[in-house]
Amino acid sequence: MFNHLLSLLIWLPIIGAVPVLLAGSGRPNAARWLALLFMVLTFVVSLFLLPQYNATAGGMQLVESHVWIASLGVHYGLAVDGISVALIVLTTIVGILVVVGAWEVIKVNTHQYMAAMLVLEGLMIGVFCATDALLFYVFFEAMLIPMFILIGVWGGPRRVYATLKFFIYTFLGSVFMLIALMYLYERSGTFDMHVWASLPLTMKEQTWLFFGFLIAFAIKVPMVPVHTWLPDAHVEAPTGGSVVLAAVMLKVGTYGMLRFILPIVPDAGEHFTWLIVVLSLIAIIYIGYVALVQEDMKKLVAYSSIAHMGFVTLGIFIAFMLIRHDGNVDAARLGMQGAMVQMISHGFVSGAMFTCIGVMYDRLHTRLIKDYGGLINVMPWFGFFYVLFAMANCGLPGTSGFVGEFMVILASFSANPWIGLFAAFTLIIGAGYTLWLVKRVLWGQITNPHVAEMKEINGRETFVLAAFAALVLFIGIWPEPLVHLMDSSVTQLVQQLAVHKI
Amino acid sequence: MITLSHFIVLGAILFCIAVAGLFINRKNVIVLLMAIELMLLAVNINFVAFSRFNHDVAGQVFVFFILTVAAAESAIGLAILVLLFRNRSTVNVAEIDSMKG
Amino acid sequence: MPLSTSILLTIALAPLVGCLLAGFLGKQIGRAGAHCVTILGLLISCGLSFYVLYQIGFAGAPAYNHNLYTWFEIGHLNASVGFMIDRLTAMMMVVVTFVSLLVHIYTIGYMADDDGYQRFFSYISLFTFSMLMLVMSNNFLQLFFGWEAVGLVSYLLIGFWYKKPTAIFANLKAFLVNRVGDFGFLLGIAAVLYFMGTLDYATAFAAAPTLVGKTLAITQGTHWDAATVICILLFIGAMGKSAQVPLHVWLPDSMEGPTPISALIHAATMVTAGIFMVARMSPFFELSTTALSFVLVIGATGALFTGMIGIVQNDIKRVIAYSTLSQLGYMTVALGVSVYAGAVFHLMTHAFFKALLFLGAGSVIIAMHHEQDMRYMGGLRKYMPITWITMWVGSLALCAVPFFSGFYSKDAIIEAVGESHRWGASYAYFCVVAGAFVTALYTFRQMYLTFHGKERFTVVEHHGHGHHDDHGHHEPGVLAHAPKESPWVVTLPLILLAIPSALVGFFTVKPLLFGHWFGSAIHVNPANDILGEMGEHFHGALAMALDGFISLPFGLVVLAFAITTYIYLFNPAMADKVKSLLKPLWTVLDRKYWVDNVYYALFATGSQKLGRLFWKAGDTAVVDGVMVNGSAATVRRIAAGTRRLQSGYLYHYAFAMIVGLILLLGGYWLIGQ
Amino acid sequence: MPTFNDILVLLPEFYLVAAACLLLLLDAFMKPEQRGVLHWISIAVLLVAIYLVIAGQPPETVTAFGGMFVRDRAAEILKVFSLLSVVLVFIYSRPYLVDRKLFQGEFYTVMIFAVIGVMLLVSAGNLVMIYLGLELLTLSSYGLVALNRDSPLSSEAAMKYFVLGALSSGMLLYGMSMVYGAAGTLDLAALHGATAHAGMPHLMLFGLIFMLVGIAFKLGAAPFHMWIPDVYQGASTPVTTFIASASKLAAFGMAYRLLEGGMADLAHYWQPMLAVIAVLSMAIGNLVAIVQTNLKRMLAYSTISHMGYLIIGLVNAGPEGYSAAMFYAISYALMATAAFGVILALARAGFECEEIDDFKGLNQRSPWMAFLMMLAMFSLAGVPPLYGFFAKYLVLQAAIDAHMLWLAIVGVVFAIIGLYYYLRVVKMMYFDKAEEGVLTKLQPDATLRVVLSLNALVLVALGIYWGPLLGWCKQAFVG
Repeated sequence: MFNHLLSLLIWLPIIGAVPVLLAGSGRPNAARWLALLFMVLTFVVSLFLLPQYNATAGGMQLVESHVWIASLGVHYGLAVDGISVALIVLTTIVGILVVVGAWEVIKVNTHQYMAAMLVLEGLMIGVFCATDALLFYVFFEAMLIPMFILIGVWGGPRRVYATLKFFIYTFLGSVFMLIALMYLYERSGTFDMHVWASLPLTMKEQTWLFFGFLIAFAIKVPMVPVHTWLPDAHVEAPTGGSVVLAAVMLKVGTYGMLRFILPIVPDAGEHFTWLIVVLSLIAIIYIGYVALVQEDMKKLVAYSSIAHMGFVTLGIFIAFMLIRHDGNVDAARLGMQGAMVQMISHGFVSGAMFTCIGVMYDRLHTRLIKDYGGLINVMPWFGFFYVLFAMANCGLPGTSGFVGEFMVILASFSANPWIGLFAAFTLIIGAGYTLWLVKRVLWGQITNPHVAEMKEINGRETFVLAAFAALVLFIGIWPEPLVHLMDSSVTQLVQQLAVHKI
Repeated sequence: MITLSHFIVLGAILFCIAVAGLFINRKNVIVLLMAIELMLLAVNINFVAFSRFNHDVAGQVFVFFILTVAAAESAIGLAILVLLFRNRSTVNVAEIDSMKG
Repeated sequence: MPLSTSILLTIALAPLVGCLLAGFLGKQIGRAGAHCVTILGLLISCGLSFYVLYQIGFAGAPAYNHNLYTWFEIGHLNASVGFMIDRLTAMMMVVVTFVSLLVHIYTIGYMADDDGYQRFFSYISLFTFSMLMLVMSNNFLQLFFGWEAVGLVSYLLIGFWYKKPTAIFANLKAFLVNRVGDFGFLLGIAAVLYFMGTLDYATAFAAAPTLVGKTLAITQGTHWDAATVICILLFIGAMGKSAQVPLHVWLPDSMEGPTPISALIHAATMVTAGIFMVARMSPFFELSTTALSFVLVIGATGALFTGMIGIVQNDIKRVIAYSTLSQLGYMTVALGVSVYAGAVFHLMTHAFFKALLFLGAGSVIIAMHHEQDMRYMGGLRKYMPITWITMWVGSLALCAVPFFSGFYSKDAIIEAVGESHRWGASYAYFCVVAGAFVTALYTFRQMYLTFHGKERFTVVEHHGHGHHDDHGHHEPGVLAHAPKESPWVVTLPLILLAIPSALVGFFTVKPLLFGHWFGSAIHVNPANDILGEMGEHFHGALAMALDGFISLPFGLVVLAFAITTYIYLFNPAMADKVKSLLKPLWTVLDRKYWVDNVYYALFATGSQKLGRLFWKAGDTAVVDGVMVNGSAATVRRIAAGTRRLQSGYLYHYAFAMIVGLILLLGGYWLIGQ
Repeated sequence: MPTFNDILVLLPEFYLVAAACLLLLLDAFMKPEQRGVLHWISIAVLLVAIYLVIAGQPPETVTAFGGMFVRDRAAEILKVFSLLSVVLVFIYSRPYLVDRKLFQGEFYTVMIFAVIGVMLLVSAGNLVMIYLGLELLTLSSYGLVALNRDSPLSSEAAMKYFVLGALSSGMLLYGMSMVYGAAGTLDLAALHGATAHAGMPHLMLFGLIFMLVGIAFKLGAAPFHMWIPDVYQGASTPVTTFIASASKLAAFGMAYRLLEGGMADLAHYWQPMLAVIAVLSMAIGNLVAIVQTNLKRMLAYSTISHMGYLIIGLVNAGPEGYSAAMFYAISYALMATAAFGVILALARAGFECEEIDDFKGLNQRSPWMAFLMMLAMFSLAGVPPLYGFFAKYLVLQAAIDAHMLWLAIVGVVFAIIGLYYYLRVVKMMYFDKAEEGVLTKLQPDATLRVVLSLNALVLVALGIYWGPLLGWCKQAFVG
């Protein structure tokens, strides 16, 4: 089993989707339980990764490689490093919580919803395992289909606009990556990303490739100014869709940067670090301001996701500055590690925030902030979780939201105090939009009579929120296991940055 | 002295007339069928001329095939024309535009 | 005997356990259960803290500095959670746990009728835990954790009565203003890491001298002294937490929270975290006189000008709140002249007497059925004698009347400022001396308005059943029952706080200020050692008090006493006359120098406007409108145009083919060229 | 002299001609209610033909009748898939034809004649054969388009197809005549050697251009695409399916024979021309498809754009490119049969199910059909892991291989625009509610459902594992 652990992880949920679909629309409960079963199985299998993966040794492990398309030299190549393992476990955890979260909420075509979730999960895991660029691309793109369906079928009133925007936007980015992949294939005759990492490329080539990759991943992350699909997609998506989108799918973008931009075009990366840094800072500050004035809770959290992902991109690229200009390896590792932790943490925090909004939406069927107020009066336990996640969202120490931001700010300051200064601005603006939201939703007198009728969260919802809370607190209080898991991989990435390819 | 060029020019002129007939004619579909025949004849002249000047008989054989196919083509064309007239009660090219865009 | 880790862990975690039990099992264990578990936790914590103080301070145990566990480890950077217990910490631990314990007990009475009883206990225990983590930390990371955690609890507690619009406004404001400070603080930590490569106190302090001469490139050609940058950034954090001008605006508003937490958090402990932190960082601050001057000026400004606002306040808690701002200014001034021990000393005495004043005010508020406006009080001394007496003790300590604890700490600060030659010291000296007068003015005014003079309230029996938490809904000045002395759970803490408020200064001034009791915990450059100079003519606490009677500050206190006594006891109409006479000044003070208004317009409204501009102009108009939907619309327009080529006419189709042919022929011709 | 061997080489074709004639006879003697038998016999005939093609495959390229006929790997593959697609067309169209009283013998026989035309065309070794194969195919197609005699749209479409088709054959012939004049031979293999040092290079190139027009017309590439939308819409859906599948394979075969077989040495002339045609096709196809409301018409424009991509493969002018283009042609044939198959499965008497709006809420009515259609749409759009993506991928790779990065970029840009209209169909099926009054019953034909399911699932299967197919395509051209 351990020889094909990764294949199992990818295909188990995808194949699991078949019986779930077969359950049909007439037997929603069967579909739910089956979906849960497969999600839990996948999660259990993913837990085997932790002992199987040797975090101290680092590097790509659990390698699987079979010839896929012989005539092109394309392989079905899978392997994981610490970063992948962390992201895979994040994915499988979120998978379970999403299924539980959707339990009674999705009433129409439950089987299709659950099946789409399972397929999506398998594809996302695939992205995190692929070592062959074409395979990566296939998973990367294929993810769009189930997500398109999820948002479109179970989404809100403007779902058509949102889904088309989401799909076309993302597709737009990825096709340019495809061109870049093809170019690299022409140059190297292989799709093996490992080989590409040592492929010498001229600056001109690197620049073009850099932008090819950047546009794909920047849209996925999303970075300013190609971020506008995200708020729309989130607003219209069903809760589960939003959770997966925010928790895992966005990470695919930054993960792609790690796997493609960093090792393959490091010199262009260095040259354009300023661009990414500026865009990241714009994401942190500009988007923070935009989030502040949102009237729709989901939009607000969506914008805050963009801002938080800004930290990830900042952390990744600040490493270039630190390594190439200052030779400050430790700080570079700190920044990179911060970005990684932020990825995982944001997965949990944003997932939890969207779950919270889903809980409210299920009761009141509105996402507008002004319709709420004084929720704590009727839902104190919900309020507890909400405040906890809000605090995590604004990076309170002791929650996971803090760890990554802290590391990235520290590293940024080491690169350039001004970058650190602007990045740290999130402390203020992040708290501003998050807590203002909390104030308007949770605190105060009940003004809307319907709010007074809202029921406290039930056991199922409590389970989901408590699970998120436990993870958020665990990473916040003791990030070392997570950091250790990814440390050697991060170190290798950082070392690769130092290699000039021209 | 009649040279190859003369034949080719003749072929070209006939071809142009045929093509012009196809897109300038806005009246009757029958004229289109005639234009098509003319076009094939232009081609035939080319083939025969080249065959003669290349001392190769294949071109002339081709002409026979073309003539045969042209006959079949005309038959089908006329059949379609009849069908069209039955359905639309017109053979006016300018009125056949129910599908567009 | 060296300290054991388990004791320290118990000290920190006992309140946390109490918090979790009261918080999560509040329904199950009930009200009594909630206060029992939390108080028990605090008792353990407080008792052990005293033990630790004894061990460290008097039994000669070595300072403790160990990591508990690794938070993360990246390369050479090890971020851990651990404890560093030296005399400074030990003293802080005692102050924190002691005041917290008393506040816990007091809460039993104060919150007796509140629905959120268990929740409240849970919060204050959580606060104690957070504060202990802050003071016991041995590294910057954990410091920041505690720093933000106390901010969180403060946020929760200010908004404890979440139905009150003012409360939830105040807690948001408090958190955000604190975040501005934390913003600087975090950058300060980043700077420490950048220059020192470590987050560990001991290592960083040991390496502090290496900072000399290092600079940070701010722009091309501008280089700032590293130590100055670090210190000012760290101090910005302190400005937020310790409510220094101009980040002081949150503290008065925080009075929206229940009174016990005003005493505990917003007077005795949390707000002094900044002072503690600067004292802790003394090895850094000693490297930069620029930073210290900055500290000095900020502190002095706060000491005088925020105190002045207190004079015109009518809310009993707000008077004390402004007084807190002013006293925090004093502490900061002390830091600014390198008298860290003085600052910490004042921190301690202030913790006692200010907690006492707040709790006393709370006692009054209970008696007045949650009426906080002093204009509807008066003559309460006969109803609640214990409160009255203990509050006088606190007031005298606050006014630095000799022999009271506040005298020793405050007088030392004033004297030290007088001695200092640091840039800004003379301004500071003026502020602190004038501040003494102002302090006395608002303190006596408050005492007179509350306890003395005519009763300005009426008692209407059987006035329905006044409910406990509908504050502010009843008619002002009309009470359902006559005020009466509070129960023992309230008065006991008052008494227990009155004792140290009166006495602790007398007994500890010698070791703390002049006896180098803090040892290596506080580092002062020999060149800056004002306390050392002062110590040369220190002849014991008694002599110091006697000298105090003939000092300028005490003279001002007496003057203030005379003025207020005359106005409020003998000629109440005079107050209004003075008010109209000094109308412009009064307006300035009443409006709090318009700082709040400016901030609100600039940051709250301004941010929203900016956000809306970004959203509508940036995201909606440019990105979505022009780039996304615009390109979609363009494509659609082109498509609609192209569609028209497909006219449906055969001859057009044929023509298109001819055009295509000609195009290709033309292309060939081009290639031929 | 022709030998028995020559006949063996042409065995599948001869067999099909004989079978078609027999079918014609059979039909004449058959009662209308026994037509079902004819249907199955036709399918059997084609399956046997497929078997003959595969079983009789010579180990290497052979020619017959003095080089008139070439039987090589490429031809074999194209023939197999053309025959296969006709089988699919037969299976899909039966209920449709029955509903419309078009279930007649001539549909089957004419279709088989058309596919014989395809087979001759893709195996042509001589310009004459090209012309004859092409004419056999197109003349049959004209008839098929007009199959529904009572439909004004069908006859209009047939007329347009006929006139334009004749024009394009005329141009092709005119081009052939010039090439013949310049090179003095009609044999493609001989041409191959003669083009480079032809006596009259201008004449040669003139001929080339006219022939390109013929090729582009057959493919349906812009600006010679005008017939496609009208014919797709006007023809009855089974015929459209045929034109979109087998006919495109034939067009590719013809292009390959003419360009690689005869004109390879002039590649640097026709490459840029084809590139322009490709760009125009992708642009016009993808753009105009966006504003369509009729699904068949939309698919017609989609065909135009797909032919643009296919031409990108041809532009490469090397084995890499030809194999990519062939792979693309096969993928397109399979996707088109799947997409039209769903339309056929949903259509009923009086309901063509060809408006995009007819697909509203299909997921509610028939989730499986919606799913199959979704696969077809995503495959057409080129979203991995479906077959269509890899086809696109290969042609774009071929463009980069030919140092035409710009062409690849243009290709992907138009792929993005194209995505929109495919998504719109998915959106209709999944996101919208069915309109009142839309019939909800499916065609009950089980064979249709099973085969259609297989057809659509093959798009997934070939998406996941397409190595062998690509291998065959490559082998066909590497030689």
